[in-house]
Amino acid sequence: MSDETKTEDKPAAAEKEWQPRIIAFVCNWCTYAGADLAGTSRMVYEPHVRIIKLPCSGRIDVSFIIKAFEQGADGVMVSGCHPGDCHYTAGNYHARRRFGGFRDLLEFCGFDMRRVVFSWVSAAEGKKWADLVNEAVAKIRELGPFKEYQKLLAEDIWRKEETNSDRETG
Amino acid sequence: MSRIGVFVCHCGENIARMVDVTRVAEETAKLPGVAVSVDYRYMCSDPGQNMIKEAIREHKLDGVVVAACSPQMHEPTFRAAVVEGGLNPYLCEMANIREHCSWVHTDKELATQKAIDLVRIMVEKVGKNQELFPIKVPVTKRALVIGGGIAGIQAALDIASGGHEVVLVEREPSIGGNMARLSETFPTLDCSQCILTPRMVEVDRDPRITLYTYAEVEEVGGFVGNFKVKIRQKAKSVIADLCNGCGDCWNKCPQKKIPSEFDAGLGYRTAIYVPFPQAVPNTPVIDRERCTKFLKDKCGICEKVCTLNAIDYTMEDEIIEVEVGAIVVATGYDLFSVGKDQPNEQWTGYGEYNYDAYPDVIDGIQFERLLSASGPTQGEIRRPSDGKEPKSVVFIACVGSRDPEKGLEYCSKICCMYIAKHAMLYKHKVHDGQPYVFYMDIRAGGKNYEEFVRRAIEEDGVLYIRGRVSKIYKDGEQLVVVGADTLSDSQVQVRADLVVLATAIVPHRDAYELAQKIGFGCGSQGFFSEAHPKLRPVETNTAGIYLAGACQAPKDIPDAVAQAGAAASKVQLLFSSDELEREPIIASVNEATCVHCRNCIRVCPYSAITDKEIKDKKGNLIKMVAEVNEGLCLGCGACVAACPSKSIQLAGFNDEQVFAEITALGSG
Amino acid sequence: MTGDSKEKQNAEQVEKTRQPILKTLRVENLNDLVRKGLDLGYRVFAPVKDDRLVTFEQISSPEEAFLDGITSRTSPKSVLFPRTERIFSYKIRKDEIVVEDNADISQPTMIFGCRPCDAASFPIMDRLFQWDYQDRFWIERRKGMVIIAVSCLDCDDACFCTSVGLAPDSTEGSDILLTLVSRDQYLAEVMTEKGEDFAEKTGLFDEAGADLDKETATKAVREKLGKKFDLDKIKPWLDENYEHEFWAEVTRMCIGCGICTYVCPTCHCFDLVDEAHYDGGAKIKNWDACQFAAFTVHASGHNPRPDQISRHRQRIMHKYKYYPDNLGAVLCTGCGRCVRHCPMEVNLIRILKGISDMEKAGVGEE
Amino acid sequence: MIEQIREKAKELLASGEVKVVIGYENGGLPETTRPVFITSPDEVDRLVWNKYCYANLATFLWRKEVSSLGKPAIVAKGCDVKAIVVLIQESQIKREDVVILGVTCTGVGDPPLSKCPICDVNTPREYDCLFGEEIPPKTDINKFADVDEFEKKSPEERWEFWEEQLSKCVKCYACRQVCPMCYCEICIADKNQPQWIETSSHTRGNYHWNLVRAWHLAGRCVDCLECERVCPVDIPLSLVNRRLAKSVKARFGYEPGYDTEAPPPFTDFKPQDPEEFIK
Amino acid sequence: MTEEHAAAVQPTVAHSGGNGLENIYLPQLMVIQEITQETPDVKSMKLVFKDEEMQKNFSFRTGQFGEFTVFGVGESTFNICSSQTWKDHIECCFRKVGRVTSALWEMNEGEIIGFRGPYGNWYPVEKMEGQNILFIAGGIALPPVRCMIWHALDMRDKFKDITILYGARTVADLVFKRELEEWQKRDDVTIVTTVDPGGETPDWKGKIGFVPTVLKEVSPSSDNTIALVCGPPIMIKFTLPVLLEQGFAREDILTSLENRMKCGLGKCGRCNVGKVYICKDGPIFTAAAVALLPEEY
Repeated sequence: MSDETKTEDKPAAAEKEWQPRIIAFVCNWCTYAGADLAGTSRMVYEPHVRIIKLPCSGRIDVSFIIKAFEQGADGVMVSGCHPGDCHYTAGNYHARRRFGGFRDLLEFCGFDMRRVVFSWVSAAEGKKWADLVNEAVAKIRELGPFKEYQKLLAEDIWRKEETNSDRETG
Repeated sequence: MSRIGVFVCHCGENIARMVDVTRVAEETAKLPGVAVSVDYRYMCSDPGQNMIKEAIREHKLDGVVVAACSPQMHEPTFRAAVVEGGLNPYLCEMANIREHCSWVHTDKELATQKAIDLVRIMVEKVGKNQELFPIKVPVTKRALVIGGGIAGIQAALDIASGGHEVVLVEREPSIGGNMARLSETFPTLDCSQCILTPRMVEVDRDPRITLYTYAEVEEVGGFVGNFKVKIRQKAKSVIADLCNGCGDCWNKCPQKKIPSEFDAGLGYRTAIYVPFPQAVPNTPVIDRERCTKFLKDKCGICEKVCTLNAIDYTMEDEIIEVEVGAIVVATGYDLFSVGKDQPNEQWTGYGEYNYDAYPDVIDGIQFERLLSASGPTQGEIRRPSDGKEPKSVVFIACVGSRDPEKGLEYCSKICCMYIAKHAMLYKHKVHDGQPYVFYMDIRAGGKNYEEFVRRAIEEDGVLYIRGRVSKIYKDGEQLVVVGADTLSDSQVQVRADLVVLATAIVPHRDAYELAQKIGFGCGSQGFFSEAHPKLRPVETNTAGIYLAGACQAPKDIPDAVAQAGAAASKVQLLFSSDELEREPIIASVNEATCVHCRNCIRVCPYSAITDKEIKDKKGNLIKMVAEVNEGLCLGCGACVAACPSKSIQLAGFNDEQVFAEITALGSG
Repeated sequence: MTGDSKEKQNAEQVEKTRQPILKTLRVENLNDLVRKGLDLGYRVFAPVKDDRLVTFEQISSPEEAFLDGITSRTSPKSVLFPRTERIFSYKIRKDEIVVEDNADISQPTMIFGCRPCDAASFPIMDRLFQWDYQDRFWIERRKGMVIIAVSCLDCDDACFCTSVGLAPDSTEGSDILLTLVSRDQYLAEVMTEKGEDFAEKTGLFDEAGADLDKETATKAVREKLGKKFDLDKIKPWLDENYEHEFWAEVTRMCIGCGICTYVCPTCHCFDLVDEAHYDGGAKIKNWDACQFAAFTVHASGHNPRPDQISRHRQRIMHKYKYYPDNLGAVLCTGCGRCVRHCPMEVNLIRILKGISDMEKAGVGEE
Repeated sequence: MIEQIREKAKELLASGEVKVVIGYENGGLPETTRPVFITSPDEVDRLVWNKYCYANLATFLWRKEVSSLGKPAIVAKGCDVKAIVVLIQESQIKREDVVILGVTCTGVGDPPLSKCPICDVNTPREYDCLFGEEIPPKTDINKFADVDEFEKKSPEERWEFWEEQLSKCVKCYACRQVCPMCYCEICIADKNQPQWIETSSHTRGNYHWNLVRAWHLAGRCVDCLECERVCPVDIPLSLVNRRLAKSVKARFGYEPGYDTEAPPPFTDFKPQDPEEFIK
Repeated sequence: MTEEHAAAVQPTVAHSGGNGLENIYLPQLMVIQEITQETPDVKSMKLVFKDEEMQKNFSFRTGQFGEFTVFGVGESTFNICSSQTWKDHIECCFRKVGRVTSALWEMNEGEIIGFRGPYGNWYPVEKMEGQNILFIAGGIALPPVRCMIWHALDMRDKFKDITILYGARTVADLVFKRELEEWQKRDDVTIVTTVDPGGETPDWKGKIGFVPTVLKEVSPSSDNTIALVCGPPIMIKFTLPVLLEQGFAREDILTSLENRMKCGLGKCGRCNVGKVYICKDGPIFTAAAVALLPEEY
């Protein structure tokens, strides 16, 4: 999301260097706890991922991923427990089938699949989480903003005028 | 919610060092819906918590976001504080700006921006939170125990002594299970009948235990605290109240040549029989498949001789319905048979031992019967083929167990011990006999177990040969056991009068059906699945159903009894309060838009969703919908993602909340 | 009929009785007509062919226009009444809302190469959008619009303009109607001041001799069209037969998709929704359809039109009874698109023929 | 063939075994047919069978306008029967509540639609009575040839293709209304709490709509091509559905419409499902 | 639509003119002055135009409705439930049921919403003068009647006796409880409140029974009386026959229809029932007019 839409009372900040924006949908029992472990072990990783917690990877819906891109995300991460570890016995098995089918659909429609990362991270794999984040941010920084989807957003008929009139009213 | 309070924690320096907490508080104050936004050094401290309580009262807050550590740490603390402030606990959410932010980032500006975003996500989510109240489910304080072996008996007695009613269901005519068929038990060699019979009598005498023998569980419905069980009491053809167990009927019964299951086929029983003398209850049953009265409508001697006319041929099977709050499954085990016909298609028999063709090749339970004083040979060791006393007996370990090629990879845990016991008892009875044991590794890890095996080798002269047996064939009167002796690296041939196979412990043939019928998991080999191998060994994934004994995995009597005690204590725990309180994070169905495609019913791991008919006043069906059973749903949300029209929602993580969280990031 | 819309009626009458000025246009000048329009600053819309699909799109050069074929698949109504349109936008701050009435509808538009049935739809819809409340989005754009229609020389089984009082060469709604009267010449009937003014500005039109007439050119297609049903019998039957098993018989196969209303040049129902991001949004006007189940559902869940049969009846009632009752015009120009593109071929002609033959033949026979 | 169908329809209606026969009758326009619901035996002569019988009549089995008439018999070609099988699988109708008049079909449309040369259900797999002689199912066919072809394009080309196609969508929802698998009482696109799918038809809103529609048909679409036939702006909607069908077949070895007992693919799982894409 | 109504149909709210015609869909900003929670899921609000000038010269007729915008969420139709005689503010009352009402429910005093209107017709006050008035309302449908009650009470002398019969499912569902008591105290108004059987609380003093049954008991005389009836369709269905039995002519019974509306000014086609557009020709109709409409409301 470009920065002009900041509130007007702030002086129009110099065009800030673009920062990748990644949304992560994670399961509460394994990946969220893995990220906690990365924290308690003071590992270091890029600050561009916003985590949204869900009870299980089985709860993650395809509309979440599409809506994340619609809100201007440059990348989406989806992560849950390893098959067999699911706190609810079968959530991640269903999730695996759904992600498998849905990624084929996105790929077919021309999405750059390097912007969508599916992973299993257990509560003990803090390191793996940190590496995944760093790897994803590096990849997306290299790919740059999700131009194709931003073009769709720019088609946002109210936002386009607003940025023009925003500039006029200063 | 429209009046949200945001409380940003410094956590001393843990957060404040890398996140500009005051700016986070300022920025969130600007968010629509935020009434107050403050920061403080230690939100989890008492003054910190009081700050929240006062803010709730003062600003009439209807939502709280605490930006601090991980919810895994202090969510309970802050939710309790919020309750004291007069607000529903589920209107309080935590933004993790420590483990997920300050501790792991190095760029203060970007970390602060991330913290602001994380708080904004939670503010938007709290805006859509609803008040939730714990689910209350009534508990029927009566337990059902399936299986009357030592585990089932122990569990029943412990629950009953805890003051609760128990219904014990046993498939055989008498309780006692496999333990009743043993002669002595390792490592103390005390006679199994002597330590078991008192417990069996206790079960019979205890008024709180209702005992159904020669009966099976037909159907289990309902959920934790409210199971509805149907028990099929097979017709015994004997009226228990009238019969005093005098034995006239089974002594006069002309059908003498029926192989006795209790004696594993080595002895015989009559058509009307009690499995063994100390049977509890001591009431005989008529085996309708083998009784001439039922087959050709002739005979009827037992009715004639019965002075108390307790025989009633017209008796029918009876379905008994009972309501229970918890179920303990203790259905015990079977022994692997080396024969061709295998219950599990992944298993194969032992052609090398000529399957079960040789009468003098018997398994452990059959040898126990030979050893037992109440056995077919009154405790004398005689060969099933010609009744002679065997002078040389070969015991073979790991028959089936630890044999991936035959389909059973696991170790059955108790065979090494009972082989040593068998050899020792054989020597006590046939002083000049020579026992041989073919083994791979001796597994004697229990208390006094190793000492017991040492005694068998040193005092009783049992000859242990480390190696597998490759072949057994008949040579004249004797059997030739061909095997290897890896210690002397040589082929060994032993001429044996009798061969005892220590076959693997396997689940009953119909274990899988029973698990399906009751509604809990079953492993690939057919043993019942515990909730967690280390931390929840006696629970299953279905609330209110517990496991005890060998049905969960091969184990010896001490372990079985220990598990039975543990299962009983779990039942006591469940029955300790009149109502069961459950986390209100459960799913609910919008019946107006559900079209009954049953996706949710199929994906639910806890079969918590069932079909429901919606009828109009006159009773004709309007539509079918799905319905969530509040007792069973554990809130995983797999159903919500499976529902195309989103007619089912999970409280605490419904679509409005997640949507709000995602769109909160759209503002950037 | 309300007072002030009466004057509107008279204005249209005057417009109609105004004598058309006959001119001619050489066929090879047709493309120049578009170029002139573009030079004059008009946004030019014309049928554009993409594989089998012909839709009304904005063109930047005459070559893009496709004038053959019976008619386009979507109608030119989307020029004045787009599928998705911003009405106004606003910014949301903590305790302040800034509303901006910033929809720009000033630029004049030119519709080139539409059929007479499409052109006739605009005056019919003018009545609705001027009924009591003046809808600026329609009226402002309509003021600046020039419609240059081209008469039909062929038709298909779906066309029924002759049965609703129009014709393959009717002039209703067109500023200039071109009819190909000879191999290299169009007869141009300039109907309105706007048409006259436009003709002058382009300077491509020459005087027409008295001998040119369009009847001969369009005689064949008029005969081919014939009369598919008797319009006068429709409304009387509709007035009496809101409840009739005929409706169920002929509309049971309707699946409630929105195609007939979306391709129809005169269907004008719409929806107003807010689309917003976190800090601002806009009021969006989208096409909507009486065929959708959610169109009339009450907040309580009660739906006065519970099934597809009642919804399909509403479309016919509105077009052939309610609109004439309220605004004195049948809300249909017989373009046949709803018949042509209905997935289940419900076929409005069959229904109207069934109604008009109601006394004679049985129900809904072919 | 049509005489036997009419005969059977008359017999069923006269005996009262069914209350309505769902079939095709000649349409008003040339080369078209229209669904028809015959309720009285003497109207069976309106039934026709020719190569313009495109419509997938299975969609009328659950529509209250038709189901309110009582137990139906349905004239169904192979692909329609596959749709009926999926409806049975998802408990929308019971097998015993519908009489299937199976018709062997060598292809509809002139020239035949793209699905017909690669059809393996010329003889329907499920029927109560069959009309026309049995045609052995073809085996050497690749149902996903066009998908494989499209996948050869680069991601940019693919994105551009779909962006251009989906920008045409006017959200008339005809693809949903014609589909026998779209039987939700209130579609997710019509729900506004929250508004997952924006109702406006700008390309962004169209993306979300078409992705979710294709996703909801994953492992359920029987490729009857009705959505593509009815789309007023000619978007190749079935291409996306076939890609998902290919994915479901490759990943889980499942094809919809052949087995009424099989659980739908996304309500089931196997421990060894492929996870090559998961880090 | 009557001539007089058409003349007044131009919204009296001055819109910020765009180019030429004004944008009839543009809402004006109003500030929420006061919120009262009427029942667990019903709230009423006092609203004032942000621009005092506009508030001063804003006028409407009792019974009209408006389109209320919650910015960023959507628009919803509520009846203006205050009397036209109150110049300083307008009121609306809504139940939390859909997207917009749920968002409005979360708003606080001082926040801004949008308003378009007034739309629709109004109670024929002139025709009602000099007659008795019988107000009958059910549940959440009291607001469309309450505005007329206050209008009548503000010009009490113009009307003969006023009877109010108001019922709800339970005591908690009664809206404007304070005003019910206020009307109870007045001697120039007879008011009967009732709750459905089983909805009463121990200290409930009013009647117990469905509105139609209580109406039979009260059995107000029908001569020279105009009846205003508003409520859920089920209540209207059973109340109408009782009124007709009492001798009320269909022309003397007025009701307000609850069709779904969107534009509120006769363009979007949603509320078209028969040839009538409920938002322009209604929502207030005589029972006679309703009888002519097809069964689509």
